[in-house]
Amino acid sequence: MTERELGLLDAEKLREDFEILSRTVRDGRPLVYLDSGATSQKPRQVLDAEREFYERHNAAVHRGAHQLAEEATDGYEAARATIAAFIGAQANEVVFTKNTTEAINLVAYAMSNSATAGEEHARFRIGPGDEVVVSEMEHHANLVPWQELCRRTGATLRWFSVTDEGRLDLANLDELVNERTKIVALAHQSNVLGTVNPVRTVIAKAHEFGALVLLDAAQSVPHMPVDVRELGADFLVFSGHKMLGPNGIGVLWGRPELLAAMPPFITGGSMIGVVYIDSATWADPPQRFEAGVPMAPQAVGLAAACDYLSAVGMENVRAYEHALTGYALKQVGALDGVRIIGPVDGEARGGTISFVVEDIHPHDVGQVLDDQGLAVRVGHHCAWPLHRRYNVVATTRASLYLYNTFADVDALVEGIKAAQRFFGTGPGA
Amino acid sequence: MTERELGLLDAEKLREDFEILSRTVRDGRPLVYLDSGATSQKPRQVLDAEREFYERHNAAVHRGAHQLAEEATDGYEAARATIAAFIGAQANEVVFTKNTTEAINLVAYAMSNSATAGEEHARFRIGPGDEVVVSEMEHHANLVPWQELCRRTGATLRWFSVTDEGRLDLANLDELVNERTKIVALAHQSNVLGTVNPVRTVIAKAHEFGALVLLDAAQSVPHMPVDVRELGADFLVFSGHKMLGPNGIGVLWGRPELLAAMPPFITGGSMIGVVYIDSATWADPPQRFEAGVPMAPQAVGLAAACDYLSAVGMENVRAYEHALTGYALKQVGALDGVRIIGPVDGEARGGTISFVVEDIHPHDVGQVLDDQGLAVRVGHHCAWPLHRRYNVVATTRASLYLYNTFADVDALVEGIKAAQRFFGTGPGA
Amino acid sequence: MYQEIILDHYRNPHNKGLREPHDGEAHHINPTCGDEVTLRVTLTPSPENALDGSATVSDVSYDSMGCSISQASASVLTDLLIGKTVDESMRVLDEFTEMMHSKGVGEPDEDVLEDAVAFVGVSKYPARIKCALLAWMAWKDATVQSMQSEPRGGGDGLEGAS
Amino acid sequence: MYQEIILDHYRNPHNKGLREPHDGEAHHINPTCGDEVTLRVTLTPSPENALDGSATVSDVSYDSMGCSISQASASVLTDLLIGKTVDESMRVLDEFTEMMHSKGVGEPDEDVLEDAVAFVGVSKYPARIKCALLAWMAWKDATVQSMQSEPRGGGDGLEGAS
Ligand SMILES: Cc1ncc(COP(=O)(O)O)c(C=O)c1O
Ligand SMILES: Cc1ncc(COP(=O)(O)O)c(C=O)c1O
Repeated sequence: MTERELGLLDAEKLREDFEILSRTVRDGRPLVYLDSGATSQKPRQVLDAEREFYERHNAAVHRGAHQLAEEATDGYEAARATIAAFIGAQANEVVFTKNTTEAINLVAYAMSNSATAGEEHARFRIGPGDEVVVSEMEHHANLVPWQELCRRTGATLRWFSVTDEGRLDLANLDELVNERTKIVALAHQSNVLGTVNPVRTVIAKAHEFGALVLLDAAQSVPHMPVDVRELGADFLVFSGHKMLGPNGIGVLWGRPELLAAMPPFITGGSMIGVVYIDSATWADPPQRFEAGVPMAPQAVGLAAACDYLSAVGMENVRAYEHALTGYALKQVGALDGVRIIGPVDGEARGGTISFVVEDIHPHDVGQVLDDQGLAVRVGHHCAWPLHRRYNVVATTRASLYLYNTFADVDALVEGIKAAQRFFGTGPGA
Repeated sequence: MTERELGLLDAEKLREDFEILSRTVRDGRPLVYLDSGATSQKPRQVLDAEREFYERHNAAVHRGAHQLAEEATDGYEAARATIAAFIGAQANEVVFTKNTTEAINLVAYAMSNSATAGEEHARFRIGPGDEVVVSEMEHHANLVPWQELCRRTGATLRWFSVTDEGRLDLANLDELVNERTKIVALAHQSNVLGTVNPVRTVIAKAHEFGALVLLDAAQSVPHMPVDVRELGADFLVFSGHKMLGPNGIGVLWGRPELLAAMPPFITGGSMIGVVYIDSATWADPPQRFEAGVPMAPQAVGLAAACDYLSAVGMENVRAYEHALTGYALKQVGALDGVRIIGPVDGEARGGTISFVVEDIHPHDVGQVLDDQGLAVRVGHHCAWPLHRRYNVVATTRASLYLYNTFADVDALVEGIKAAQRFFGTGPGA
Repeated sequence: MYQEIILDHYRNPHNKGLREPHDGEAHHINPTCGDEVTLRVTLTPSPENALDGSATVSDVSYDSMGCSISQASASVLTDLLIGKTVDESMRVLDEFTEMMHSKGVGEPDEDVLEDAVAFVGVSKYPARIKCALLAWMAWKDATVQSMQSEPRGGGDGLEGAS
Repeated sequence: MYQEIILDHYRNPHNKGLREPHDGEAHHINPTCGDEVTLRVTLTPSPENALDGSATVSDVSYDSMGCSISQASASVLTDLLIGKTVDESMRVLDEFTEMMHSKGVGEPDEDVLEDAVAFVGVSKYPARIKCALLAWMAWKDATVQSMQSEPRGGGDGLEGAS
């Protein structure tokens, strides 16, 4: 089977836009990039957009009255509108951060800051007796900030388990989400298991109790159509660099009435109303959360990435990756001595495939793959508690994106076999 | 006089590296960019370095074991070493942030976070009865975070005044800095007045009482040689985008023993020691303060900017700007109806010249200048309390950099005269 | 963008200086430059003694600090709205706001905007739009406030505005 | 990088399994991959009964979980250091650390490092350097700890190591 048969997306053609994909590694091996879950590669169109901003329109946005400043501001705000539209949101609901991690911290700190902020921010207060709910499959970025919020405020952290099959365990949903719950922070798609979580169910339950829901969409927005109105969450966060965009930019989407009620996180220039030497008032969102000269060129680059993805069509991206993932699950899953950590069927899961190879440490698997030009990730993938849950120290992870091909999957399978041969394990050993 | 006579720096030649400086604005007027205090332009060398990273070495740093990840990590850490050397520091003392604003917030939040962090962070605790000292000339980025720290902890904010001449008023130094002082946060160079502050005097006094000193070097590091060991401060912060570097990257330098004793600010991946579902430990600095996939391409770009500035020579940059500023102070200062806000002599001041034109609002001055291709900034420049101090709502600010010429200053003078003619004020009106 | 009409209003502003009595007052600041306006509105209830859209904007006065655009815009506002009903005034406001966001394209309705069409050029300068709108936003707030106030009784308003 | 010596030690590790008695123990984790080592050191005081650099590393034992490189490196470490004085061992540690940061350039001192020279290839893979150093860093901590412990009296150490 080749991707052509799908008739949806021509990966070979798209690859031409990614200069880096034609390079070689380790003594002339063609690069097979299977680490898009960590960070994606960027097409020429994105790099060009960013450079064009620097070479033609560069100025500090929202701060000048000259032509360059106007053009820069226009570019920045047009980018916000494009990115908002990409997730079905309004421009004023989109806050730029440096990455997903900052976006999550922003919400967590807004909650602790509300303790000393005015009454108008009372909605976000949290303290002893209140609960924050996460899951065992969270990336550290969606776990540690909530641990720290609990530490600062005296609130209690609780968590969903995951099943042996790699699914969110909703068995104790009714017990976990209750009248004490202030916020539920949950991965939309796991960066290890690939699992796409049944977030609507959790959101509905949380909203019964007036609890907020934040979705960590770092691994979903790049790979499937996401519409914030349809999902019904309160906050949604993602990073530019995982979706063909530049590094150094991330997004916090929030319901406008919630953003309006949130005290600021990082303070400084451009986020203020009036400033006196001993006190200040705040601008409206999104400015309230964007202190300092922002990453305007990166915003423009991310908007170009959204345009690129929209031109391909997010439905096509999803369908193509679904086919590719199904193929990979079958091929990798069929290998003797290989155990996939995560759902082995392609339903409600994305193209992230983590696995262990019997008797070979992931570092060693990764090394042998690297020697053959395959770039995978090894380790706990910033999800240490999840690995503990499956009694593994580390896994090897291959993560697919729209520029990967069925041939890449074949190369992965060959690579794993080579590792088994090298270490004298697996079939035939 | 032309810059050639200085024999130090050939601005005309340097300008060729800045594509944007050859563009025109407003119906074909050549751009005269006098807004580098807001953000600088970027030379080709910086943009090329960033692009080369994306096209050849892009991967998530510190997270992969494949060749691209190694190259990306090497590039990122080599950039850290270059940037550290640029300010006379060691690599492990340099933390990357998204901008100056985040760097200041990092220190301010570390102080409030230490309340609930372990005993090993006790050095940073602050509360009622303790004092934080700033000055009236601070940028909002170095004022509002400290107001908020005081709000969160119950500490008291105090501030230095400025003199009518635009200098830091040290008259009450002994009273302001005392045994209650926990930290002094001070601009190294004012972004409005241009004043370079006598930071050594303040540092010496603060250290008598064991108080920390943070220098806001956003306006000094781009324009003069800065050596953190010579200055003797505890923390120093600056932004890449004001020193020919990319947007989206800033630096916190800190004494290593202080960084080691600081609890984290933004938490998430890559900044951890061990993570359990309900608790975590921290990595050593600088990683402790760099949660999430970092802005590696921007770090590489900023290192290229440092290399560019080092090749020109920071002493040359300072000397050239000093000559240019002297010329501008004389020419602008000589205009009837124009009042410079800030030192009128060139000693201990940089090339930032803020002024008011009698009976013409800065917005209108800026507009007339813009019509002639001159990009200046109008408003309070994120220093509202300072403007109040001088009884002005706003000023017009021209800020110079190494690519500005004496002809640019002449154009500014002509532009101001044109505004006066247009609004029928000033000489001859 | 500096149309002669704008410069005229800037040099000789109309209705500047706060006046009594008033039903509503609003103070607006432009955070990017610090410009300020304090604006007062006096309404005269309709014949049915209602303080609704049919009431008359019998007086607008203001005090302000700012650039030529913000000053002239406040002055033109008072000329345009004094004497109109609240409903008519809101229509002018909508038209003015729309023009300011037009980026200089489209034809502003001169019948509605009268002298205010001079500001169409400002809409091409995004950083100045806030200047032009400052007084208008304050007027809107002050008027909404006035409509929620106790009617001071027919006629008062007009007397106060004299 | 997978030299035959490394694979041999990986497949048949020496001195693996924690032993008693011990003077110092250290537990190290590699935060990027979760690999762990627990390592114990036993010292025999010098003839002058001093627990200083002249003491002998009479036993090293460990338990670990990790990749081939970290396993083999722990095994090689025990072969090399057991029987050397603390001073000599520290010299081996320094030499090994230097080699690991050499990026594969320079000649490691085979007289000092013996079998451990096989790890020179690992130094070309920055992500694996931590793996190779994990046991060595743990050994250093455990040894420093041992030197601060109460001498258990001459001979004990060697007996314990048997
Ligand atoms: C003196 C000073 N401090 C802080 C800042 C804030 O820098 P940034 O906006 O890059 O965070 C600036 C510039 O805006 C500045 O001039
Ligand atoms: C599910 C998930 N959440 C959060 C993050 C953190 O994203 P970033 O490092 O860009 O902040 C990642 C990726 O690293 C992720 O995969």
